[in-house]
Amino acid sequence: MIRPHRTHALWYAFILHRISGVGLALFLPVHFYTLSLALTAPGRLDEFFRWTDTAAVKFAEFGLVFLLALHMFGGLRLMALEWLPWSDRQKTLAAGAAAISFLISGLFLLRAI
Amino acid sequence: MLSDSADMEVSVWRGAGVAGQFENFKVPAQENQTILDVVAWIQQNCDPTLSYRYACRVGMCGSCAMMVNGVPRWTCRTHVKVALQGNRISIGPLRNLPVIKDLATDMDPFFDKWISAEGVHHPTRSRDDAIEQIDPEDHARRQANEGIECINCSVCYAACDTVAGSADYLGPAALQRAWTLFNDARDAGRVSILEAVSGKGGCHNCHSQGSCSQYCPNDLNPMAAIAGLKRETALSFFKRRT
Amino acid sequence: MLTVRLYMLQRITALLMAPLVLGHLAVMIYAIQSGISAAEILGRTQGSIAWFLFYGGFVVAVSVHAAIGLRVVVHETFGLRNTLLDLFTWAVAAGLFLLGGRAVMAVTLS
Amino acid sequence: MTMLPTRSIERHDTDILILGTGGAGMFAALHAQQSAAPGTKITIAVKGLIGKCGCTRMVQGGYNVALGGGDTVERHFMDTIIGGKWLPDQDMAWKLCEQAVVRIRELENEVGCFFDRNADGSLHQKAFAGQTADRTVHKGDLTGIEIINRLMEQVLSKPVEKLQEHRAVGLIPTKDGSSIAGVLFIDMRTGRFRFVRAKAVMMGTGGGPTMYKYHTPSGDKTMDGLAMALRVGLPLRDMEMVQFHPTGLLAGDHTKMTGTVLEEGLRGAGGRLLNGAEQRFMFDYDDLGERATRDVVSRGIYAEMRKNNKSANGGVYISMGHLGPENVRRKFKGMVKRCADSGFDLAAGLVEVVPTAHYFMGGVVVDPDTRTAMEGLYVAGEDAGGAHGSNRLGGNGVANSTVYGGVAGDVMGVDIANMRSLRDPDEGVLATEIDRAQHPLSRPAGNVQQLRNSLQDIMWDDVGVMRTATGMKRAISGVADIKSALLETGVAAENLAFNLTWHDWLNMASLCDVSDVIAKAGLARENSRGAHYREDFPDSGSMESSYFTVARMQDGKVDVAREAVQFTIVRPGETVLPDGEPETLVEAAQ
Ligand SMILES: Cc1cc2nc3c(=O)[nH]c(=O)nc-3n(C[C@H](O)[C@H](O)[C@H](O)COP(=O)(O)OP(=O)(O)OC[C@H]3O[C@@H](n4cnc5c(N)ncnc54)[C@H](O)[C@@H]3O)c2cc1C
Ligand code: HEM
Ligand code: SF4
Ligand code: F3S
Ligand code: FES
Repeated sequence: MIRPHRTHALWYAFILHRISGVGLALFLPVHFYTLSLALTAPGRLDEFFRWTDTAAVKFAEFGLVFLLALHMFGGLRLMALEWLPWSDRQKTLAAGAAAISFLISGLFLLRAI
Repeated sequence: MLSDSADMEVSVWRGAGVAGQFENFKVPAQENQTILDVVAWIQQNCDPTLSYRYACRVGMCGSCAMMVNGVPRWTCRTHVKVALQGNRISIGPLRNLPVIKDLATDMDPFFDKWISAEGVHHPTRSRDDAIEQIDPEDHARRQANEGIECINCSVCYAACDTVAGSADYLGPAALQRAWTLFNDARDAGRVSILEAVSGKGGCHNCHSQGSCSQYCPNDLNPMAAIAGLKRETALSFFKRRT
Repeated sequence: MLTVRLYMLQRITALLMAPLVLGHLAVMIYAIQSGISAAEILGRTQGSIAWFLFYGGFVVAVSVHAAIGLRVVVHETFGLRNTLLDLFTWAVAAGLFLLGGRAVMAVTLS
Repeated sequence: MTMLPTRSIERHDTDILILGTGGAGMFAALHAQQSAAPGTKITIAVKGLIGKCGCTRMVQGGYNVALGGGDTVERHFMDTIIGGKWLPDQDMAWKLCEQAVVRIRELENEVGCFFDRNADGSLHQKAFAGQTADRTVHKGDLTGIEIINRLMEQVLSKPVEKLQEHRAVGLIPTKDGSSIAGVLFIDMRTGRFRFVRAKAVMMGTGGGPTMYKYHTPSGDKTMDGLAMALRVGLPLRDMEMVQFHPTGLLAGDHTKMTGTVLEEGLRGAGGRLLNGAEQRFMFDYDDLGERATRDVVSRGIYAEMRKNNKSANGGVYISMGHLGPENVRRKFKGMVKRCADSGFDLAAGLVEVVPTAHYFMGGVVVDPDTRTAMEGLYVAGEDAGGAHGSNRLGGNGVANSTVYGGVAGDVMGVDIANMRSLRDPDEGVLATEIDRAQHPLSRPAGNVQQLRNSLQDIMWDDVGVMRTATGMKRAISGVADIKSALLETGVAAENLAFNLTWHDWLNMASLCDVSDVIAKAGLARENSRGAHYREDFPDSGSMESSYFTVARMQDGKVDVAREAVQFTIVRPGETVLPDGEPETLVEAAQ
């Protein structure tokens, strides 16, 4: 359960950024491993890509792209917050960052299908 | 609206140090009643050993903050109506500080960090000099004014998860004080302030969770102050290297 | 457990990655339409210094960035500190760099 | 509960011991640090947390200091003397006005306070009622927070030993009673006694008339210092002088918000006071209406209440709405928010108010160097009597505590320079004081709060805004009854750590003792001056033959004597201002 003091937009933005960051950090080694298969066993890489054609995996991939987009725009928001002159519209920006990520990954998914 | 005779169910944290549990009390509801009044009523009428802290009772001293339904608040200025969930309230000691007993916490770590953040004026003049002329509309002065009304109640400190996770983290109030001084034209400590907020527990640990600004009872914005420190330390990071 | 140095490293690498990630996403969206295959990828990337720098840069940045990021998470969640925390950070950075390096070699060198 | 042998309590030594962390305590600590020889150990002990208790923090309006622009120390001094109705100790009042100039520079330049500026960058000053110049330096209407926070940082960052949540329960003299040996404390967090010896002790526990039903001071202030001084036989002066602030918030009996100040500026800006029938009434009492001085308005409100023209909770209303709610909301942001928190709409609606006990002019007799009749004991701030006489001007309170706290620090550092060793306490007195504090622990538990409510009712009704001999005599016997009841009321002793009920009991003991003195001093003054108003003696009496009261306890009995005021600087009817000086420099003055 989310503790009461956490129930506000900026904390959600924080936790999404953290989850996406950690998620990416866990995914990345897998990604690197599969790519390096290109070096050692190209056949298995193709096998892998075929596997990724299935719907479930498509969805998971959409999730990953979403995470990446989310994390990136969230991160850019943070850096803007930290380095640009202060804006009182942090919540709007946080929501905006999530929205853009959603758009991008949505586009990715649509294209993939 | 509360009727005067209805009883509220109030659970209050009891215990010393890390051990403890919630205990339940029935407290008569009144038209005008703050959370602090509820706590005092329990001590005066139900359990004389209940420990808590307050002084000014009007939101000036910052010694009465507690967790009310899981959220940090100044209890002397929180009307029961605002906090009541159904007919229940839970009241606990402020988060992120060691508990002395029941609702009273040891605030020393909070103030130790205040001082470690160089949260103390670094004079440029003495009592023998005239008082400095300061343009109140000057940009830096206005930034300094933003955080100056902090009552060091530690509400922000209790709200921050980074404080919870990182024992060294100076926390929002101390950093906001450092930022205020940094912007004070009369302060000679700009370099030492930036130094102090750049260490292991410094401003760079803040994740902009914003709970500090969300709950500050005086509507201050420590998050913005910390962002200011990050900006200045980043700038001086490059300067020092070039 | 972030000092200004680690903070700057994390922010600079983040800034570096932003365009790289955008680029990568764009290519992927474009590429995915025709269905991905090993040959197709390798055909585009192998032997290209540009792609080597592109992905190589990303690997370097992400190793640093993610290592610092996980360092913070591990410190705040599990209370790891001092030497152990430094060791963890270096291990993550090195692991990502090695794995990533191998992948970049695989796709860009021939 | 068995009585604790004195040798089993914790003992601790220091060189300079300071009680309280208001303006007086903090400045004493800082100045002692500057004046004492290197290596001198300085300890500051306080009932609450450092800087987070006491009234200096609650100062709203500001700090009086003559900084030129036509204003002079002489003018500030004359206002103080006239405001105090010729009762102030003139040397103390002079030093207050003179040193405030240095202290304000110290506060800005060394301590780091930032006070409001004019557009040209100079300090902004305004005028409280009773001042003939724009003199009050301030930081919005939260001046005390700025002063105490900055002082707190200074003290916290210095190598001063800190004893927080240490309640002083007794001043312990030497065997011959002539000098102070140390102070007995309860470490509130553990409930254990601790005796601290020191070469010099400064008491700055801030008085605080919280024995009245309606009062403004912070909850930790319960006259402990004056009660302790009384017990060691020190003379207390002007004890009848309790200042009431006319507009305390009235939010009912069940909340601590009741009694807290709604700022003076509300009336200054044109706020109206309305009685129960929602009619203006202040012009029935004074030509200045709501803008009259604190004592006059307090009496007007009190008279109206006694005529039963009361608001719902038994006070009167303040109304600001006619000034435009938006305007009020902007100008008095903090007050509007505070009222809203307790359910009132100050900007547009009616808020109930009542006169509320605010400041205690009386205190320990000291000289202008803060020395008392007991060697080694110094008293400054609201605990010390003399500087204000019968009435304190708004803005002179915090000036007084910061000026004299600093003086005490300077003087102590020098005075102990040649002292080789600590003094030994009278172990008998120490044992008595321990017994006194432990008294309730051996009685069956009872309800201390009820007694406090009764005491507050008695003092409010009979020794309050308007007094009579009959009323005060009734109060004296009423207070005595409550004291006896208190002695029969116990506190459960199984857990003394942070036991607030025990401290409530000790608070009550102090309040009873001092209430008794207030009523007796009130009886002794058979005229009306400043804050002290006798319905049976409404006349102010001759200024030339002004006297002040001095109360002393001997063998458990309080005696009140009268002493003639020494006009050491200026005599009634005269002035120290140069010829031809205008009466007032305040433009807004009528
Ligand atoms: C609401 C309010 C508004 C005010 N506004 C103004 C204003 O605008 N201008 C002005 O000039 N004055 C104002 N005053 C008056 C002013 O605050 C006081 O005159 C002054 O601050 C007193 O300072 P002090 O150091 O003597 O006492 P305080 O600041 O009250 O400090 C007393 C200290 O002693 C401690 N203490 C008490 N008992 C014990 C004990 N037994 N053992 C150990 N420590 C103890 C307390 O905890 C506290 O730390 C105001 C007062 C109030 C209540
Ligand atoms: C694409 C551009 C990226 C940007 C702009 C970016 C930005 C950021 C920023 C600013 C932070 C600091 C957050 C904080 O202090 O709270 C951060 C943290 C983090 N990043 Fe990234 N990042 C990017 C890519 C990545 C990638 C690819 C990974 C994973 C491999 C990653 C993993 C992490 C982790 C684990 C954290 C720590 C999270 C936390 O502290 O809560 N980031 N990122
Ligand atoms: S910033 Fe706000 S919440 Fe934090 S200590 Fe100051 S007043 Fe309290
Ligand atoms: S809640 Fe904590 S993480 Fe930063 S923005 Fe406030 S200090
Ligand atoms: S009691 Fe002072 S802020 Fe609540």
